[in-house]
Amino acid sequence: MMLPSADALAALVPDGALVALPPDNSLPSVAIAKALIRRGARDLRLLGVPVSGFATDILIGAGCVAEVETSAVSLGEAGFAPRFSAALRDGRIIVRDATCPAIHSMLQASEKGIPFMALRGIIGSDILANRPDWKVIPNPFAEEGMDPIVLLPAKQPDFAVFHAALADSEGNVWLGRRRECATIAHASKAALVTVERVVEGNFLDDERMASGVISATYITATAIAKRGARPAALLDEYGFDAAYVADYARAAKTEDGFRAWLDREVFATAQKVAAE
Amino acid sequence: MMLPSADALAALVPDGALVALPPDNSLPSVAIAKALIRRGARDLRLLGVPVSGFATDILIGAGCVAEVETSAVSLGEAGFAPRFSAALRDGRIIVRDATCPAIHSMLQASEKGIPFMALRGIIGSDILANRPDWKVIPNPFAEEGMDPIVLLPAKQPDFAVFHAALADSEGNVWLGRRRECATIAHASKAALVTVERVVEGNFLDDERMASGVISATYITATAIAKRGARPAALLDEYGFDAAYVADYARAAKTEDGFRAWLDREVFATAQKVAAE
Amino acid sequence: MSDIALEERLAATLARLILDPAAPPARHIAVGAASPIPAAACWLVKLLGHPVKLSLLHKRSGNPFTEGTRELFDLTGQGRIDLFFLGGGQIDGQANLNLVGTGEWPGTGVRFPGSFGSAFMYFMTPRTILFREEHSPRVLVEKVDNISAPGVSPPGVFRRGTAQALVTGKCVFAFHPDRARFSLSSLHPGETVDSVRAATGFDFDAEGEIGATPDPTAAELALLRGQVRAEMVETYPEFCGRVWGRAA
Amino acid sequence: MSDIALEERLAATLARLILDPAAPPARHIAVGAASPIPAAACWLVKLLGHPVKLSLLHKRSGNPFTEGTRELFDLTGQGRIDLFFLGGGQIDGQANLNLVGTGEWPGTGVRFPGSFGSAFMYFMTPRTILFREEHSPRVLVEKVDNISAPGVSPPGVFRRGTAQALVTGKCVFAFHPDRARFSLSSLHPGETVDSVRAATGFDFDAEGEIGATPDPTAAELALLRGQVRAEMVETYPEFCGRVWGRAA
Repeated sequence: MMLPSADALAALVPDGALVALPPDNSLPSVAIAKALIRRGARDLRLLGVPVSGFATDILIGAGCVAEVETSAVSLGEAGFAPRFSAALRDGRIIVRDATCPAIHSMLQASEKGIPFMALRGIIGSDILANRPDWKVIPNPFAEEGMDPIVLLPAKQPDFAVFHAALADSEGNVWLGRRRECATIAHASKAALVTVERVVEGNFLDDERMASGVISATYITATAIAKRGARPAALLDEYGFDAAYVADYARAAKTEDGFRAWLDREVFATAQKVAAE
Repeated sequence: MMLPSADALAALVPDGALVALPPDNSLPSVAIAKALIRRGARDLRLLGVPVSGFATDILIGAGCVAEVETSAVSLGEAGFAPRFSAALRDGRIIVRDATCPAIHSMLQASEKGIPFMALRGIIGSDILANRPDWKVIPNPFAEEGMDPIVLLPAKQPDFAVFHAALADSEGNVWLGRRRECATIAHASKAALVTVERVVEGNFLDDERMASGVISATYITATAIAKRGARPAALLDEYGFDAAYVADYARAAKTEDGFRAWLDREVFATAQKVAAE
Repeated sequence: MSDIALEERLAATLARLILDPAAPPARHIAVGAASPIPAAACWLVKLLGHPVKLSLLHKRSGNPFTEGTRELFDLTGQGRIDLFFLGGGQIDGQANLNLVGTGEWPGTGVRFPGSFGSAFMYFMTPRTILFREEHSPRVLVEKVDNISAPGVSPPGVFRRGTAQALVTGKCVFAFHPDRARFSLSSLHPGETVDSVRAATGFDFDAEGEIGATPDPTAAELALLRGQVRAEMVETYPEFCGRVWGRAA
Repeated sequence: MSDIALEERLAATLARLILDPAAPPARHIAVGAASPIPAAACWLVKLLGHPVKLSLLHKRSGNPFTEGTRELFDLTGQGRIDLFFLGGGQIDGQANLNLVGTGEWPGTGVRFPGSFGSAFMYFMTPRTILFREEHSPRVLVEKVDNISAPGVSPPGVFRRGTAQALVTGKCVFAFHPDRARFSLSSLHPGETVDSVRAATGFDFDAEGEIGATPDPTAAELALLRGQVRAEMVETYPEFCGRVWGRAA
């Protein structure tokens, strides 16, 4: 389903939904994050796959988020995520820490329709101590009572939200090597995807394109959002906008600074578009 | 490592090795199978991923195989696999039946470095009854004692053997959408790959190619074998050669017919090449 | 309009089962290799205008899967495949399927190709339509020699569905998982309850008057011979040639 | 040759640890985000002519992974990654790492970004080199407030390796998993055992004469300032500018 804008996609996400987001190095749809802020989404539960970045910080700052499950929240070179840190300090969000491969495995379990997947490591960490939903069992293939191993339950997000380079006439989207977004889409009940542009044809008919495609089977709705990943990079199309993130990091140190940033970068943009 | 021929690749496979092969619809290296016959390989254990076809039948017929683990052995439209059926009837091979997603899961467990992966279904089948290496446990995330589920042990082949369209200067291979070969390569100790041709450059620098690449990290050795998948199809490069398989199916109905076919299609070809 | 070919009747019969309003919806159907009649049924449903997504596993161009064959099983695990077709070298009265072989495991009598994904698909698809054109005591047996995939499972075993029906060259059976038995639904032309009993190795229910399997409608036949054939000829050239002739 | 920058000394020190003949071989090394000094050390090893494969996770062009970030963890699970680098907001005397935060879980004092893959990588890599330039009682603590990844594991817990060493701005420690303690290996210029003790929150062993951390050789410095810099400038422009200046 092709919709007219990222805002139309954001309108499909009810308050309280579990929304999976890739981080700044893997095609986040910052366009949808901004649209969720404009629509005043509340009580979202965000899943960072496997970590969280810019989009998560602005959603938290705007009061859209009740809970974050992730392996880290960071603005990369621009430092700690200021609105995440403030919300955690003030007790306004629940943070459920994981470790990167655990998040991948919980989604892969959902992708495969199995109730759990095992993962090595983790034992003896406080991550495990604070995850009552994770279990340790003796490896059934080892000798009796030996070899404890962590089992992670399948996690099925309500929405996969990401940005791709292209969509085709059939509703397939293409995002090249960033195939972890495919796993998110496979694992989720619905997938909302912004793209730079729509092209004629069917990517699946082209062997050069097919391997980088997420087929329309998994894609609930798509909208064009030019530079929809910005400030994150998009493959070889545009680079990471370090200056934009650094400017954000400075502004979002304070609540007032963040509000001013939101007015300028999230709300004013939409008004400008609406006025055109 | 670039080697001069499929025969040079086959020379790397010791007798008794566990060799994983994709089926006729997913880029088998029939060139390497023929080379294994020429080198007189013995006691190979073949894993069909997830089923077995032409290459498996000729290897069995030539006496190279001690054991086959697979979810089916078939020549597709050309019917049952004649040399497989004869060897099974005569008790010359051990057949370990599985079901398609179980083979994928055992390889994915190896790919992820976990000792097992769960799979739904299978319970109540004689496949399970004949697989003492598969276990049924109560799902630890369900209520006590409820919800039995099958656990499959990780399987690590000694060799992944398949055919790809292209290799590049860096040793990466490209095979488009047939990504199950990537899982075989990831799961295996070594990967031997025939390709149609080698091109300059690095596929990983090209977003259009990267998603269909198996990186050199996983590729032990590569050789050019023109039409190395034949009679199987290769992506959009050449189609399935139904006449060749039908001719084989007729010839291989008898041991004598098969021997004559081998002389003509496996041994004579090499002599011709050597004489050139 | 020429005579109705058995293949056409079977395709139209499968199409009606796919559209059965009493069954869970079939929004996404997968069709395995070497299944031209089920594939024709699916195309017929689609070309009749019903909104259905088809994943035809051996369609060479436009193969929908980018994770290889694994993706079909993952899709099914996710609950995205609503309907699948299965057959079997032997099918018994409890809808157990044997795709492995006769005699001792692993098929020391007649070896069939193998189980493929049946031991998973039969559990994880809300609906399975069993299809086997050969209707004989050799195929439809009292008890399969080896179970590739069981027709019913004990309580507590996760299972989304089982057989909806069994379609053969002679009749249509409905399957009743509550009592693990087939009942005769309809007879193809020329068959009677007795002729079916004589050709069937398992016992089945046949209550009341058993109707005739309806003929394909003129519209269905036109679609089968026109657009369906056109869609299928690339994947199943031999089948299309045999049933509908070489000419377009 | 100008003065040796601390970053250059640290890179050369890490390179020597990578090449330690007593440690398991480092054929394939992965380097995480925001780790320019470990990355420089790896390039130095490679450009010195040692056969090593590098997976630099945040290299934008030629990213080696086609399964996204999952592939690093799968590769490591397969046993194909021999060496990884980890740091931590807190590191304690048993080589436990805290990347989560101080105070109560999940970091109610100072919150750090989070554990990333440390709780997996630290177990599954045969060798980990711990690196943290800041050497202070705030970072090197007696006991971490929260354990992102433990330095040692009880017998029976599957673990391929743990810390080989901890490199800081003041010294090099070796880690001894058998007794879960660090020992002082070498002192950077200007440091003494006492100055290191004063700056370290955990107790450590310091037996016999502790040598000086060797200076980078002239060949190493030339490589760092030339080819290493050239390889790194795309991924770490700010770091390269700061340490080696903007000009080529």
